[in-house]
Amino acid sequence: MKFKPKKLGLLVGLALAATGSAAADETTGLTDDSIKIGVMGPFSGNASSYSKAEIGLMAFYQMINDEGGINGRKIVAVQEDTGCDPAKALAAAKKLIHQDEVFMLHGNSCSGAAVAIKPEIVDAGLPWIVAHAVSDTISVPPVENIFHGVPTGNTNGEAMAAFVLSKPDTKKVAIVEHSNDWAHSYSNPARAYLKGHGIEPVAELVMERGQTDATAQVLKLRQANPDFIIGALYEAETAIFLRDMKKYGLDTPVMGTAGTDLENTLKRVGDLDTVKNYFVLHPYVDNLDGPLMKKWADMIHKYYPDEELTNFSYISIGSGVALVEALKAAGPDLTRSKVMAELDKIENLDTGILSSTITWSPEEHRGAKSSAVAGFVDGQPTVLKAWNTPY
Amino acid sequence: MFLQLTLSGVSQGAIYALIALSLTVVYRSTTIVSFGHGDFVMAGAFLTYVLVVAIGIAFLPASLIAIVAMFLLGVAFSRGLIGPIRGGPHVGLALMSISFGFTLRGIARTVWGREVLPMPRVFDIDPIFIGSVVITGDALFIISIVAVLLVVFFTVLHFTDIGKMVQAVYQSERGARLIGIDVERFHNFSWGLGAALGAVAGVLIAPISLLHPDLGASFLIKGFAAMTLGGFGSLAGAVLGGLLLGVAEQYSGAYIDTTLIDITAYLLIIAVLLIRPRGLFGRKVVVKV
Amino acid sequence: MQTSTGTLSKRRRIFWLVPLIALALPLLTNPYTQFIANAMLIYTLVTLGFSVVIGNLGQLAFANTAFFGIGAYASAIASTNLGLPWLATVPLAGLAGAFGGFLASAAALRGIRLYYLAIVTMAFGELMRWFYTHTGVLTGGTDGLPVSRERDFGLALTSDTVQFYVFLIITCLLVAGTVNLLRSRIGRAIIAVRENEIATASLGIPTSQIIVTAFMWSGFIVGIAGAMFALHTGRVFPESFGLTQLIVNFAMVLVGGLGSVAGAVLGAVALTALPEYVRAFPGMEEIFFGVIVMVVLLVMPKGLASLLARVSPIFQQRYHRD
Amino acid sequence: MTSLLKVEGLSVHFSGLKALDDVSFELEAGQVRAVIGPNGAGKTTLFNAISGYARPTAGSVLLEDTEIVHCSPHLIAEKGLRRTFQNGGLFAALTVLENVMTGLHTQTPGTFFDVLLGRRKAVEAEIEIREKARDLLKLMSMDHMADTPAGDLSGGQQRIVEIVRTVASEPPVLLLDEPAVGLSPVARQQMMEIIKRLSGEKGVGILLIEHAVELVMAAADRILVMAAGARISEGTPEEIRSDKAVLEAYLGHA
Repeated sequence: MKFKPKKLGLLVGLALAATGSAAADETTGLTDDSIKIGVMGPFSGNASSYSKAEIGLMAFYQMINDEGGINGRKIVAVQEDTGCDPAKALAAAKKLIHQDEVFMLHGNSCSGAAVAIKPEIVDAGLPWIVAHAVSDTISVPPVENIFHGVPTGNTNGEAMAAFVLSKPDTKKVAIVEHSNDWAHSYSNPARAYLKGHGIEPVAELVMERGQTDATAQVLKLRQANPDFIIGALYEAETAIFLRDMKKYGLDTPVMGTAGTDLENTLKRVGDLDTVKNYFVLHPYVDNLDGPLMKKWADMIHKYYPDEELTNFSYISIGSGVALVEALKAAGPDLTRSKVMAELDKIENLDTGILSSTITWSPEEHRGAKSSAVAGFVDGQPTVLKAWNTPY
Repeated sequence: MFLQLTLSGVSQGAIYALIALSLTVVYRSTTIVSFGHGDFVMAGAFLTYVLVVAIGIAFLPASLIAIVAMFLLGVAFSRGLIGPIRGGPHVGLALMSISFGFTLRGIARTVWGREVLPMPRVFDIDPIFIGSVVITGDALFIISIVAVLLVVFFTVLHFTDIGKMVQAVYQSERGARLIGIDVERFHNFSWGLGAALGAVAGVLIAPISLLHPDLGASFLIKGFAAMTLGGFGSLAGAVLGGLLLGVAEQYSGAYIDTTLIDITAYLLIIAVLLIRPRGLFGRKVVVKV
Repeated sequence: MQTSTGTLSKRRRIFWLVPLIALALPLLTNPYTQFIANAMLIYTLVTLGFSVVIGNLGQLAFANTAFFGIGAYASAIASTNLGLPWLATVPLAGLAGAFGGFLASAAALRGIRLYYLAIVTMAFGELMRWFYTHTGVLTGGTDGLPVSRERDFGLALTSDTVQFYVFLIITCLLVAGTVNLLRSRIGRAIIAVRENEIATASLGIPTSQIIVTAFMWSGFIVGIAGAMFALHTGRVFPESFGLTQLIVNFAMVLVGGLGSVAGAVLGAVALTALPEYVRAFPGMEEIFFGVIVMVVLLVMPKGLASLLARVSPIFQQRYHRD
Repeated sequence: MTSLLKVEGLSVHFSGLKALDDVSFELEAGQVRAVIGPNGAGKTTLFNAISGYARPTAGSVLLEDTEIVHCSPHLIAEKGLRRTFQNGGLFAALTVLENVMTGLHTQTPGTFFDVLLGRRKAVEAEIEIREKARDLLKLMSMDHMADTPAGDLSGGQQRIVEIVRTVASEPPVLLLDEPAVGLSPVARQQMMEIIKRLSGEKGVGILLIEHAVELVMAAADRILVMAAGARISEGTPEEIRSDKAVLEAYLGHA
């Protein structure tokens, strides 16, 4: 070995001295007429259907800009791909923070990726509004600069379980899910809620991504004979599962996540009969094709004419509305601290899109604390508060 | 429950068998395993979808056009990308097919976006009930296609001159060349045929699996498993391996644990290769001294 | 190779210039580019380990991602469950990876070769991923498992720069060790096994032992790369060790140059950098990746290392007419 | 002279086929014994059975009084019995020099860790065998090809390098499987000289399969004639020439 460890040690020391960590700059990413915001999302890879959330958010920014911006500043969004992969997300976060030098971060689907980048963002200290990923560990315990702008896993899981229990005489509940962090972020809080109400699942089954047959799961469910099924499955698997339930004559109601919606599930399955007992978490004020949602749909289509709209498309916009409020309140002499302070002041904000209002405080950074449910009533997708109870 | 599991295992297995069959056609004639085949399957389905939904052609002619187009793509792939590196190591060939598949998948994602699309059904047949046991029209259709293809390939391979040609090339390319076979053209044709069969699989599968850019990837692994179980290069082995895998998945899911469905293929591969390294129907590989 | 051994090894000392120059790299980087540079070091080892098996030994074994994951999880488990400092987990990760290599070699020794081996080792990798996902008590399941970045023997491992120097030392040592191995009788025997296993045995060379050695060394260095990856991302997830990872590693080996040490470095650097350059085109990464790999395979079948081979015969790859 | 190699009743039967049936002979130091017989006579099977590549169903093989019949090929080679291959066994990607160096593998000191850590011991051993391999090539006038990839050599050169590689470790017993096949007359002559030199100067016991009759007659001390897996005759070249059984079974049809 011709390696000289001593020499190396010296150089290590020198280089360390050269790179002290720079303190977070309060006005990084700001000019007199622009705010640079980093938007991370899974634009590539097999979870790329999530990035519809970021597309919706980008459309919202463009609308704000077209309306004149905020205090004379326009939003300059820098999109970065996370591929829903922790290592790639970390690279994206570092790029946005240290190379593009954005003022703040907004967006991020995929809980795993969000959890992985959290330490980096805590260190960097810039504001981050999580606009899609649901894991509670991102914002609990609260960190000064991380805000959750969508209903989190706990809220969702509880909403799902509460809806399930709102059906009279629900005693037996079964769970079908993927083995991934996304599914667990819904199912685990739901399990906890059910347990709190004295209910242990009668069956806990797995249907992995890419499976095109649910016979084994459905037949097991038929044996367990549950009153309600909680299904944390992606779009394609949801459709396959529902189709196989129909095929084997199982008409138990199924409670799905916010990862699917009624309209598109119906389209994929093809007939109403198969989905009539399917319910989804629906964090919005109206049906996707209802009048209150139409303006948002039109907004996205104005900037992205070819975009197919799903449940995901709207999920990040609510937190965008909240951000605009905070930026306006922070005034023209913008700093990161001011924005964070203003975000903490947001209380009971009706975003006009999320069914839950947004409230942030220094003690609680999970802003949206409830979620509605949607189901088919008389063949029409309808937002529900509880079993047989319209919103 | 057992009967139903077996039946849906067979239906599911028929899909695996179809993929394994198309992989075997390529392998048998070129001794290359097509690692990008899943994406041929996906591309065939997407092409059909585009023709039906975007252009408005009826399903049957649309799928025929897509299958022919995939045949041509397979030929082009063989000529342009595999041919020049054929003499090289197997790893290079494997990576070439993977990269081509990756590109196809990337194109599908960029052009058709991030949606999970419903695919129009081939024939809208109501599920058939035999006692308490159900089978869907799609499944029946796929099973019959696999049976027909198996018979056709088997006949061609064992009773025609083409079959002799396949055998000659499989055993020694140099020898085949000496007796006047245009090996390059034969390879190109085989890749085309493999891709076209992949497209057939795609057209049949997509109504069941729904249409998304990643639809081929998981089927490819199942196809590999089926091929490995049956023994590389054996047509009947590929089909039987596929059916076995389909049934095994259902049993392990229903009787043991649903988390096992996804890894049944891997467990079977490892078990079979430990017990009988050449697969169920594979010929013994004789190492010559 | 017309020179005598003495001058050749002197000439090879020039290679130490590469890490020496790299020492100054952190002066030019920001935390993002530094992070990518660190990834390059990690993937250098991953690629090198893979290349030893599929290039030098010539076995179509795809267990590399399994070794990588085993190393990463060994490090994270030792860090979380045993409370070991990260540096102490590194040798454990290497040994765990080597054990993975031993298992993979067992398949090869049972006469499972070529595509059978490819598929059985792929199955091995996927089974490991299933294991990470479903044994939550040990592996944290889908929530991932954190790796402590507390001060480690006085090193502030949270800093990308410190990580870089630690990684650089580890990578240099392992690359040097691999070069030593490959240029020795063991390295010759590894290639001999690839070229003609039967004839190799006729020279009194224990071929099984050579195959096991190559696999275990590959597992060892890739396992250590896994520990580095665990520190690098701070948290390990099952999804990081799937088929996509495998394909990317595979491409790194071939783009760099099969069976070439310099190629492993080049392949790792090139394909770690590529996705960062195509960030400007969201969603196009798969196309870029696929097309670039295909072009390299066509135009430079021996990979980027063949460019170096034109400069100096030291870089000659041990392949004949391919 | 004591016998270096003693083969007794060696048989390889599989599923009713007697590929090799009850063959016995002895080989002494410095002796060249040729094995001849028509195709399918079991000559290569005999080689494989002796060198560990085929599993004998009966019989014994004593190498310097040690039973080697159930040893694996590499152990047999390590004990001092080495062979060449009919279809050539060079490592095409390695250079000629490196090929010869692989022949010295078992004689190179240094453990895995010595090599890994680049310890002086391993480095010096490497330099030493490199020199030794170069010297061996020089002896055969092949040193000018030392750095050529073996795959680029002509057929004749490959045969010679293979023999150099096989004898590099100075094994007492050498099995040559058709060393002259495909060689030009000049190369054939050269090959014969090499064989004679090995047996004459180095005292190597050589077992030789060869179809080239003139080479066999010129080089061999004794000849073993086989047909259908069995020995049909044995003796000096002169005896074999006049053996009727041999003429009938072999030479007559050749």
